[in-house]
Amino acid sequence: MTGMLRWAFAGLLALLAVGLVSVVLQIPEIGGGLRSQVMAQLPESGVDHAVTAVLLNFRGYDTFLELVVLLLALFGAWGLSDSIDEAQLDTDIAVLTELVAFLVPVLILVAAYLLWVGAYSPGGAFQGGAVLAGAGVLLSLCDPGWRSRRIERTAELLLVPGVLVFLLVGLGSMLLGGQFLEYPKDIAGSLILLIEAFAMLSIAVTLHTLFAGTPRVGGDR
Amino acid sequence: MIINPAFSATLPVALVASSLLPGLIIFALAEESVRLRTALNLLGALSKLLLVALMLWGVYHEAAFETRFELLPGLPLVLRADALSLLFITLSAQLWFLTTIYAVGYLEGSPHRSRFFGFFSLCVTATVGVAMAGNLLTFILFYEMLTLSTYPLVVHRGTAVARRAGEAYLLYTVLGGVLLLLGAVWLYTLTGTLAFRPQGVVGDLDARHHTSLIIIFVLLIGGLGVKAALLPLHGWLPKAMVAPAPVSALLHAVAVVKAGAFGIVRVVYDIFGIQFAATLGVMMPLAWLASATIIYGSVRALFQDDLKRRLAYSTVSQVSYIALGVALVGPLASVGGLVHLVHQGLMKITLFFCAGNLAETLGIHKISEMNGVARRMPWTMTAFTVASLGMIGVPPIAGFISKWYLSLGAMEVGADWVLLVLAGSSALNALYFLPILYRAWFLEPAGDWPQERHYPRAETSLALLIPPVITATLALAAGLLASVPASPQEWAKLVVLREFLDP
Amino acid sequence: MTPAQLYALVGIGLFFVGLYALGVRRHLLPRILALNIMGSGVFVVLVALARRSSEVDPVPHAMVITGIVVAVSATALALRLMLRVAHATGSAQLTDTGDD
Amino acid sequence: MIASLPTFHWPLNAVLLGSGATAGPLEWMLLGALAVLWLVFGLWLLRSHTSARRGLTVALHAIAGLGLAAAALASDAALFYSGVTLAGYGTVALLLVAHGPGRARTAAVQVLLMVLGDLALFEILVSLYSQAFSVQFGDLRAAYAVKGQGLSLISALLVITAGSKVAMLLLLIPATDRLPSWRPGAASGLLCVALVSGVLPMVRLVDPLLSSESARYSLLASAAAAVFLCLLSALCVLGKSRLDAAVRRVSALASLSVATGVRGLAMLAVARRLAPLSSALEQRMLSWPFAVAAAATLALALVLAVAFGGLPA
Amino acid sequence: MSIVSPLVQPVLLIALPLVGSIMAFLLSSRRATVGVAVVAGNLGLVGGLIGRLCATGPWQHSVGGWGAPLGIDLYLDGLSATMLAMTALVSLGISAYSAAYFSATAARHFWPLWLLLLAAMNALFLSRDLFNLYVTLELVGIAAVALTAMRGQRDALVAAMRYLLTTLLGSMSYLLGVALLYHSVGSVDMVLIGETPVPPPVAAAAFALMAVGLLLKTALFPFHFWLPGAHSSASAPVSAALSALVVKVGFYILLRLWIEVFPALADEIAGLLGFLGGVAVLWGSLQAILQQRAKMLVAYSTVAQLGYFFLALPLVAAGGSRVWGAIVLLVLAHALAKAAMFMAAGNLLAFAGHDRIRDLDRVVQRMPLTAAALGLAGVSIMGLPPSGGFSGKWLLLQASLEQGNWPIALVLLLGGVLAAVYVFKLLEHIFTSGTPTGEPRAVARTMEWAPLMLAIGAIALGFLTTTVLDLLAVGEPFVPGRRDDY
Repeated sequence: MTGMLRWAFAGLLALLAVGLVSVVLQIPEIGGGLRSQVMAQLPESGVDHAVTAVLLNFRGYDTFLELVVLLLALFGAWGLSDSIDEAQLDTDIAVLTELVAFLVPVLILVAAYLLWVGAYSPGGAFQGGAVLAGAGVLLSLCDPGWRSRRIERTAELLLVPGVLVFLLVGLGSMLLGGQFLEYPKDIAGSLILLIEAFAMLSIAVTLHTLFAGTPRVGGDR
Repeated sequence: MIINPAFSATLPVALVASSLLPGLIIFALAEESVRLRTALNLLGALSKLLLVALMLWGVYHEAAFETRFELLPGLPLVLRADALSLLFITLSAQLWFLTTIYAVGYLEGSPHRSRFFGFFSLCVTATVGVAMAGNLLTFILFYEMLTLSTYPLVVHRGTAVARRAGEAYLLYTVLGGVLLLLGAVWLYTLTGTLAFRPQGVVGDLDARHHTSLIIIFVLLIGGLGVKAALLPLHGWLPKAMVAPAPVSALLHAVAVVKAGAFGIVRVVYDIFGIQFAATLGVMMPLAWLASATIIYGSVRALFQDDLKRRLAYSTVSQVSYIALGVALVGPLASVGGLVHLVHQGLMKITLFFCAGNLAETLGIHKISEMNGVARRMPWTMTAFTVASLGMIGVPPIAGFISKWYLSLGAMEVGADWVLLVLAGSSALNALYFLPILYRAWFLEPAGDWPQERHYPRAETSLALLIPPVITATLALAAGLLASVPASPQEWAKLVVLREFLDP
Repeated sequence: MTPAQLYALVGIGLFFVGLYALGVRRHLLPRILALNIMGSGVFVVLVALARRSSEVDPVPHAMVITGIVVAVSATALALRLMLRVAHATGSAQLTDTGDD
Repeated sequence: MIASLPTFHWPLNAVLLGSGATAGPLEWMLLGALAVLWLVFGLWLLRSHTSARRGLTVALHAIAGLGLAAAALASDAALFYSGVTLAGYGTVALLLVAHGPGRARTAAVQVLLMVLGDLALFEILVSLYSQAFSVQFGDLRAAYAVKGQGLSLISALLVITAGSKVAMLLLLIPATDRLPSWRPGAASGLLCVALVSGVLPMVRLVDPLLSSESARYSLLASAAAAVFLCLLSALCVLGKSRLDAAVRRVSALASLSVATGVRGLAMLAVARRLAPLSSALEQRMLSWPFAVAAAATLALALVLAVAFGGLPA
Repeated sequence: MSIVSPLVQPVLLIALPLVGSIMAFLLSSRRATVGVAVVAGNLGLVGGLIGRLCATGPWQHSVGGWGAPLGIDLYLDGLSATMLAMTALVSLGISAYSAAYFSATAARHFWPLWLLLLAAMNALFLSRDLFNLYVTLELVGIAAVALTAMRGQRDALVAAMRYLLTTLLGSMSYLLGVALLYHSVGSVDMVLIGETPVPPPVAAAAFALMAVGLLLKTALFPFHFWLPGAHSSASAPVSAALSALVVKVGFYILLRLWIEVFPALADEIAGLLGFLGGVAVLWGSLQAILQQRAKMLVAYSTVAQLGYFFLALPLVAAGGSRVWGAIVLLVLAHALAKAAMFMAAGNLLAFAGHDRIRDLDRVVQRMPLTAAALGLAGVSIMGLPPSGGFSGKWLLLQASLEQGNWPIALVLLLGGVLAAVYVFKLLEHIFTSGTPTGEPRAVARTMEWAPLMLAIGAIALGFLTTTVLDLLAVGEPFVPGRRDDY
């Protein structure tokens, strides 16, 4: 794009931006949107934290699909995986090794905590999973052995449970006469925890595979 | 007459199926299985003839054959057999049978025969559909199907010339189809129906629609005129003569050109209603156009040395007789036009068969090569002679009857100038046909023929010889015995009677 | 204008900055980042407007979390694809400019 | 006794536009005359040339003869017209076979004349039919009586018909010295055509006795037309050099042949007119010698025509 | 609901392909078998659902039992059922084709992605929740990009990259619109939003943002820049899926927004969209005519055909549900025909090793089935009778003439003519007589039958028009404001 065009483009966008801003300022005040309803139904949801309730129960379907998106991205990356030569990393840095040796256990703990605390205050499967994945990335950065086939094969089995468990719970709740993902009230909390646990694992492994390594998974043994 | 309704509903479908199914099966056949293919072809053709006979009998006794199927909301697919459609069906059924025999002989040993006969059958299926269409939608449906199923036949040879001819054919027909579609939809928005009814469906529209009705008429006739090769739209026909002889026969006599002419008849009679069309003032222009085409075609034909090309231009001229007959609003003229639908078919198919025989047997394509050919192929040339004399209008051959009624019709409505047109075209016909006969019969052969092939039993293979002889005989009979019941003439009278005189 | 609205405006700003970069940059990495910036803009709008009144609406937060995961996945695929493109064409740019 | 010759009527409703054939005294005589001439023609053809195309010749001769007979017997326009055209085309074809390609141009002009005549005849019949709505000559004649008074289009067409057909015959003359020995036969053949398709229409349509004014005038006019057309044709056939010679012969022969036609027809006319007066008179008048005389006159006329026409320039 | 077997649940339309995809991912062999089986099952399910739909009318499923606005509602009416049926049919054809098309290595990558794409599309057609629609949109987009890139050739990768950037941009724009709407209504449920008054400027802005986003994904001119590259460079079955199904997704959402959420607004921009559609028809057709490669030609034909959907929009205000019906008919017809065309083109490519139209003479006539598929699909694309394309065009032509809207009528007709030109540019090579040269690679029978079947479907649609329209009318999806009937 030549300079002239850039300016024109910028000008156009600026115009649009101004227009949109004025629109945003006109959005009416609607009193907390769905908060009241969320709060009203919170006791039913099986968790005490509103966001988690929305995420895992009220709009659990979105979250379910979100896990599917992750899986999909993995499939996609996997389809592109052939013939990219991995950057050779210089892995024997004492400090790094030490740091990792110290960090990884901590990270795992943090992840577990996040998952648990999700039920009461901000936190949850994705946050936990992300931290876990970070740990994995650190490991794979400095420890080549970490990327051995054996580990990857176990990892690959951890890719799908997140989605599968979620799906099974959903269908199960239909078999019990409810709608899809309509947890029975009394065991809702534990079901959500179960889902989140597997979700976290899968998320972690997926993110790790996506960012840190070429997945060589999927039955090509 | 009372007949079983189920029967009356199935018969039209059966008529369509009788050529559709064989066609579809033939597509699947291997190139080698000649026997089976031929058997299927003939089976289809024969069964169609039988069904047609059955229907003729029924319709003659005022039985109704109709099938409906909801195609679009409020717009059914209607197959109905009335007198007019049977006039056309009978012709195409007979000629299809003969053309099939001819084609089997003509294409012996050439490639892609399964494909050819497959489309061949589809082509006739479409023709039958066009003939039995009970409303304009159905008509358009089969009309387009005809276009699509003919294209492969036109380009069958696959040469560059053939492909160009195919392109021209498509260009014209697709554009024609568009005009037709536009006209039809527009008409539907005005009338809310597209059904073919005697005395038409638009008569009771109030006057403020008349201009749009005129435009619609022009659109429809334009769309149909492409296939009927009316003057500005005839360009594809002479080009298309590169196709094999049986295809030319189909194009010129059995299917395509006829479908166009037939469509014009339908639109004028059963959409607009001939009287109403006359009051719209669209008929005289049509008559002028037809006359112009008649003269133009004949004049162009004079200067062609290529035999098939001359025949093609002659078709351009002859088919417009039909449009002319319809356009001169009057019973006698209509009889002339309708009966010419049949007569032109019989005579022109004979001519193309013979041209094909000359090309196949002796490799003759040009008129200048025809010196003394009648000595080598007397039967073929006799058939040719009969047909071409008929074209000139020599009694007692069929052409005479057509011209007779057309002239009478012209006098009846006081359009005497038409007499001049007819006389002129007859003279021109004589001018471009008689020299051919002269060469063929009275000149000495110049050396040996371009590519001569010998056949043990006759002057050429029987499959090629019998059809033209039969069609020539039919052409003669249609004229000589014009007044026997259910002859083309009588049938045309029946149609006109029901169109003009029924309430 | 409340602080919440101000944040929302910031979000809009981010959106358009991202859009500008997406349109102007040729190299793929900035473009992918630009898309992420746009995404963040949208998320900011969502969350900010949820805080206009005294009590917070949790639903947008949930949506944003979902949105983030989706964005992350998309980005991951995009980067992977970028590597392949660079590997195949020798440059991490789209050969012919056709878009916006 | 010719009068005692039976009158047959064959209805042929299925044929053409519903036609029929009648054979009364007039037809019988006409048939007789035609038979004689046609036979001469046939013999001449057979004698006159190579047997190579004998089959074709015989076939054409038969067809054309059939046409003549049909035209002579026809009691309706369609059948008549069919006969006329058959005879015409057949005869020209025969001449072509006889002359061979050498006479192509003559033949072409003859064909033109023939087609012209046929077209004119066609228009006549059509326009009369549109008046009478019947193809029977009786009705057509009535129609003509209405339409054809004075110098009407139909009369003109009638003249053209007759003229062109006769001109076909006359056309032989200027061309004669290109076909030295075959003249009589050729002439006789064309004379048949001229009689049947040129003169007979008048008999049928105008007035069987050619007694009325208009009939006579139109007959004369057609003779004139014949001469005119013939000159025209001569122009087509001949180079300028021999035109005057041609003209001379043409005029000579024109008058002659017209005389022939008139005389022969007059005979018939007289015979027919007096018939109803009294059977006795009729028996005497229409006695064999009288009839023979009539036929003889025809033959004589023919011979004369041929002979004079044959004189070298 | 009790009368029908509990097995027929819309959710299964998502669950079944998803499980199938995971299986295809984990299995080491038999992927194709699983895939085809799953897709066939999917078709069966859709059939069952339609049966139930006709029996008991439109029907809603509140996920988690909460219901809008708190929860997410799945909603099934005539429109969504029709789209599901289209997806199921076409994807069955594509799967049968792919089973023979892909090598073992490629199949490993293809099947999981493909089945996931199917799940995503099913989810999308069932959803009525704007945010949920965003997630499904992303699912569809990412899956489509991944499938395009899967082939790995240079052009495919570049095209996929451009496609990805475009589709992400589209999603962002859409999501921003959703955000504005949510904060001015307090719900993302289409129906609720449609019923709640929104300040006009906000509504306008939101609709504009969402519409632009969706148009980017639907590749309406001038947003079509990414389409030909992507659709022509992907492997044949993927091209078929993209052209036949994926582009329709965005249009479907737009259509829903049009009817449910912004009827008033939409009619105001109808003129603009109609104009763009018309330009798309003409421009796409001309480009198609100019192309030298078969797949490029077919891809540009998609650009043109997409134009028809928008071309008709100015008619809906006055024409109502009949025009909508016609549009959906065109969508279906195009899905069937275009899938067939792309697969047939793929056969040519596989057979000859190239798809230069000029040199196809010696190819086509030795693959009669493929040729037939091309021909029949062409009939529907050209809008010749009898075919779904014809029925749709007829109804549109009728509406445009009734409303005296001549420009639309003329574009419809002209588009048909141009389509004939480019279709026959391809078809005429079927009939040229050439002597076989080179060593062609054999093409599996299923790869010839699959497109033929779909093409026949496109033709058959012409005879099923009224049936489809009746199904479409279930629950009156095109009448805004009806809601109480389930």
